[in-house]
Amino acid sequence: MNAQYTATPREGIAYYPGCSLHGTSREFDESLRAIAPVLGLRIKEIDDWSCCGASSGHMTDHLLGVALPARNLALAEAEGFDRVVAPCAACYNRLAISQHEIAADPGLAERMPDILGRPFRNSVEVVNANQLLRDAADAIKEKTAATGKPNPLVGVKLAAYYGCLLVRPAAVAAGEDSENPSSIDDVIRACGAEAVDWNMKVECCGASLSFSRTASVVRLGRAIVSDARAHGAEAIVVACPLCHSNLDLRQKAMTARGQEPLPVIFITQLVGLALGLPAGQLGLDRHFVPTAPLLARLSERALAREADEARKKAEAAAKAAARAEKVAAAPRGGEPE
Amino acid sequence: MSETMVKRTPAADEAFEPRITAFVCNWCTYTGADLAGTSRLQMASNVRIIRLPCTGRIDPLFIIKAFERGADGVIVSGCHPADCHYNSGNYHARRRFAVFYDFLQFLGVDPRRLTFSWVSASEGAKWRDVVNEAVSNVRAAGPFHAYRALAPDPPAVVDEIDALLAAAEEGEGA
Amino acid sequence: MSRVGVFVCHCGENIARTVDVAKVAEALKDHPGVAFTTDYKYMCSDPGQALVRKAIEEHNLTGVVVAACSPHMHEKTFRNASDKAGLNKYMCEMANIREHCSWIHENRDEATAKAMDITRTIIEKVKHNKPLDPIRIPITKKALVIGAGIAGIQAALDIADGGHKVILIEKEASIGGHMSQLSETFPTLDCSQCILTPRMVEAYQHPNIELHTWSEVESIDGYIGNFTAKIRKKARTVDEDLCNGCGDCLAVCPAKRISSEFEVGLGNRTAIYVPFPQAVPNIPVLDRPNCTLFKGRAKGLAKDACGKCKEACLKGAIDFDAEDTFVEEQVGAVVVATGFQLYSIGREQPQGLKGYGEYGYGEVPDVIDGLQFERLASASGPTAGAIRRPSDGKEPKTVVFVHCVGSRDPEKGIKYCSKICCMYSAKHAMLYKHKVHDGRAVAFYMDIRAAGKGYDEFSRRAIEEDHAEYIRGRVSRIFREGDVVKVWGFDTLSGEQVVIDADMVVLATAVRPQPDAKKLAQVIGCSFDEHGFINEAHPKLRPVETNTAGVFVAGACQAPRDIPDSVAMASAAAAKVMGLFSAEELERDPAVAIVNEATCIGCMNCARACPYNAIEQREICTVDGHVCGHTAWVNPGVCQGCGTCQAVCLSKSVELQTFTDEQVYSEINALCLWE
Amino acid sequence: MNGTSRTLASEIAASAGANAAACYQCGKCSAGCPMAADSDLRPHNLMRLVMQNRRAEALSDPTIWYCLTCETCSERCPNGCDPARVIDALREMSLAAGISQTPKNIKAFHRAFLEQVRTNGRVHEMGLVMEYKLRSGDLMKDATNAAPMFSRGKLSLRAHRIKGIDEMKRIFEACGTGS
Repeated sequence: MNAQYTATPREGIAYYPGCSLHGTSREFDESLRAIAPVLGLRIKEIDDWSCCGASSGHMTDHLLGVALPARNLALAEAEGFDRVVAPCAACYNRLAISQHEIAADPGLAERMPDILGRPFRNSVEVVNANQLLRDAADAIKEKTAATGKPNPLVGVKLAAYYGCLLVRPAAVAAGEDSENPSSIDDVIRACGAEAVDWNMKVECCGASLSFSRTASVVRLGRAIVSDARAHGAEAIVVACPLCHSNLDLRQKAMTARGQEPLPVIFITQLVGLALGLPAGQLGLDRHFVPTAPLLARLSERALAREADEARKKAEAAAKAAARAEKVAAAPRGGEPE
Repeated sequence: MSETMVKRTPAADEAFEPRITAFVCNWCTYTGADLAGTSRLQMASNVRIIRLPCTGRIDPLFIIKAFERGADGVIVSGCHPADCHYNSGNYHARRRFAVFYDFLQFLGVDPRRLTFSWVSASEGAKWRDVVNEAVSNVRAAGPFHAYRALAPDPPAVVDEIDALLAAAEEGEGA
Repeated sequence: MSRVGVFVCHCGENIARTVDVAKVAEALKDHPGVAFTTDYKYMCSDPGQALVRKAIEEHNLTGVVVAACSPHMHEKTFRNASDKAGLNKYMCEMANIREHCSWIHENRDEATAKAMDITRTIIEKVKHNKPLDPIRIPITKKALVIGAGIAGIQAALDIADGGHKVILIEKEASIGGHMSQLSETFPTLDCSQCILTPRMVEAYQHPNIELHTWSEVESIDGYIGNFTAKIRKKARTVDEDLCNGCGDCLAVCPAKRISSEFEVGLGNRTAIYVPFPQAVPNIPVLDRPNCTLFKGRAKGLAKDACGKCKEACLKGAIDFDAEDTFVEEQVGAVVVATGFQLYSIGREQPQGLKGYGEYGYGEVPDVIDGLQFERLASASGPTAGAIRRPSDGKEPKTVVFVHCVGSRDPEKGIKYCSKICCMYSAKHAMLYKHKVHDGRAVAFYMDIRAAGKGYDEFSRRAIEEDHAEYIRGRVSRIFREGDVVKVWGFDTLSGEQVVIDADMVVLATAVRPQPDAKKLAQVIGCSFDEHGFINEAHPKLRPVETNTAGVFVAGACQAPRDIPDSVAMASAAAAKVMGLFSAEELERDPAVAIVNEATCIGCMNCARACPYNAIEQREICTVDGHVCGHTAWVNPGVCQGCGTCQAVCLSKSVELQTFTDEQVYSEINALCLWE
Repeated sequence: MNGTSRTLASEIAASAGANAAACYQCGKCSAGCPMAADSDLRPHNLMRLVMQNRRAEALSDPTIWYCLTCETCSERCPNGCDPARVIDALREMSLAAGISQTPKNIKAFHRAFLEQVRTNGRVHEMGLVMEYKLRSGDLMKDATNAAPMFSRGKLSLRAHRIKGIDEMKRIFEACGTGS
């Protein structure tokens, strides 16, 4: 087996989209692909990747819940990558836990190649979109400034929503404080926006029962959306397709009549906006809660800000000119005779 | 002089009654053995106890000496870790014997002949089990003659010591 | 040639039933070095002992072996008997043929044979015993008490009243400890200050007590009866002899907004300050890091930025150039009473502990701890006893009390029960209800642990008479939601989730040892548990002794303790100290190690192995007095006789008397006479 | 630990490494559980059943299927009992034992999901929804959302099948969940 195992190390990061990013949450995939080159992130989709099993996998059979993600780790490994990014929180959670459990259990590690029918050293590190973008914070700031266009995000209040899968269990929280995580907040700030301090950051939205226990799911979602609104957020930023489809698709049911729904945008879309990429390219038109009104508001404010600054400049210039004139016009003291 | 070199007739094994020397600390295991007595716990009579203040006092050479003197097995027992009457004596012992254990095997001593255990003052029953287990282990291992060859004849030694002692006393007298 | 007498006891039927005692005595008659053997029904009885004494005299025996019960039973008896007959008592040993033989075997032949072996090994040992004299150690009849909280004060007063000098050390500016911060005390609700202050004054004025506040123990050397303590008197900047406590300096100090330690952050103090009005001694201390003048000096200003206090002081008691001073005291005993601190739920945690992110890391202003509530409820506190919440000074109408915060929470690093929280939380609920009649007090608990005289009645009173709502369940989350503090709990008895909009939350945080407890324990040389609480010598039978002879422990530095426990422990420790002081000299078994300087190579392995730091390095000097080498020396006062040193000695130069190599080897040799 | 004395708790400890025996019923898990409001049994009740070795009740209780696996309970458990793992283990055992009480729609969802994974290697959401509805029987729920899903390009009619499909079958069989 080891004989045929000859992966030459490879630059860049393996990309595991997972099923939702090819389906219900393709805007997450689109926006990531859009911003990656701008930020100099070299991501390559794993060939012939397969589903991680999501909650159904480990709820039904523990071993299956470990093996399904492991296949994809093995593929990335075979392509020669040492890191794989899984933007989907559910996939990230499953991949990370699988990686973790196999590393912790030598017996399991030994069985894996046989179960998968391919060599596997469990040598690939799993990261999620937040970590990837938080590490790229400086690049984001730099490129945002480099656009030359006014950044529409300056000053907008956003609620960073982590949900459960990205911060629990602590073993896979990747350096996040499970009770008080900060990666999405950091990215929001890097984009020039303001991260509101609110209370539902890590409360579960119930997405994994989205189909089967809709009533509970709406109850949980309502608590999250209304708390975000109560703390002055104009939109919710997520990094989880389940949270997204749940809060986006069902928000009508979660908000009271007459209330303007809160757009729910992916962290990658947010960065895209900061980088001045067109909304269409970021898939912002695919949402159920329309993002257009928010975007319109933001660009208005941006223009206003710009005009304001221009005016200030002009006034300052005028003042300076006036002063110069005064000096010029002042009567010269007569020469002594 | 590994044990394999020692020939044993099956007949000898029939009659074989192991002799086991136990080095125990005064505060935990010796008292635990007392408790076994006061609770009238019956056990094999093959063990002879040598009382020491603490397992920390036990010099590995004691064990070699015991084998040399015809013991077929040795028990070393003291206070549980962290219960040492002298705070840390048993830790020193534990470290020492971890090393010594391997060394003995290197010297060709069957590990079954050596029993290390922690028996507290309240564990009379545990002491009985340690004794009975050690006896059956050593019985399985058979008699141990490998080292006896090294020892001069017992009586000679006793006389020798007495002679020394007498000399010493005269010295004091003078 | 040694002449050992062997005395085989029947112990009625206890031994004789399974061991043929006569046969044992007979068989050993001709053993080399044995001069006399006999057996008798009850060797420990008076006639039995008389028999031993008579034999010693008649056969002028050099050693005695009593083959009977365990040495733990009657060694003393027979050693005294030998002593009376003029034989050095350390020449007498017991052969345990009862517990280790007759009681655990049925087969008479086997038991008899074994009894002979046992007795024989002891005979061989006794042949190599040496006459020894018990060690006598002088005692300095003066005690050092470290920590002047209620435990330290109590211990000091008891010892002082017993007529002995006491040195009382307190690291804070005033004595009184945590008890001086409390409002009322359970289970009687009497005012803490009212019962404590008189004792503080008494301790201060007692002719036998020498008090050092604002002082710390630098080092303690020596051993039981003979300790040398070095005490650091931190620079107070105010001369304790000149100051008359008028307080003029406090009035003029410009730095007025320094968070007060005594008020647990709920009040302010000046840079030169007295911790609280009833402080003893009522002498201010200057907090240099917060003082305008010293800040200036730190910045390197040419002239001093302030000095108002010095100007204001008519007694000229203030000296900005005062420095730490050291005093050395000779003491015979030490009482450790350094008390406790409360666990904080914050992000920053010492090694091994975790904070409570789910409770907001203590960053929610209206979430306070028990000690802070004590200050709110105290008449002398920042609110003069009115319950006002920190954020906006409003009177909270709903207060939630959370038990077991940190305590019994292994995941946060503390698995023990803090013992006092159930009681003080009940007290807090009562005090709150007494002050805010229309208020609502809710307590989340897991179990109510109110064992103690009048304790359970007290906690029941909080529920039945003062109508505190007790909910059985741990709280999952605490966070600020606008004006209220949300508390997510669960009532495990009614099986419902409970969400409470509280105005204020009081956390009963765990009791932990003082931050420097481990360091101090190491300085003193007594052991501590995994949490840093000082270990008692025996959990049941020696609760106030430590495993360092002459060092005793009292109060919450040993484990979470309430006031009655602490006071009881303190008085017990004092009694132990006075017991020690009751004799002129200390007599100890000579079972100690001795170094043979002739062969010692000075490698000091023994010193590293010694659990008691009893071994020192000694210089060897030539005639003309310059050092030509080193050897180890065992301090007989400190040595406890474990013999660990002997086992690690490379040159076989250290010997534990009563367990010499010669003795042990001859025991082993005796075993070869089996079969 | 001999075979005869295996309790539910010890089995779970062995299989999932979660120590239910350490639970002291403080209820912190249930206090933070997002589903507690909608279930009859809460995490701490389930822990209790496990501690008391009441196997039948624990495995047949529908509550175990309401768990979102959000791990809030495990994150905050003072004793590190890891209720989320315990509940996972219960679900696994319940399926293995073929307990009938398992809520139809939830079981149906997981079945449908895994069937997709096994046969295509990936989940084709349209197919999933269809299959789920057939298995659960509530055909109309969320049908309202299907149309807009298409319009937003979120659902495709064509299922993607991976090349290494035989690998998937192998994995399922190796894990004893083939067919």
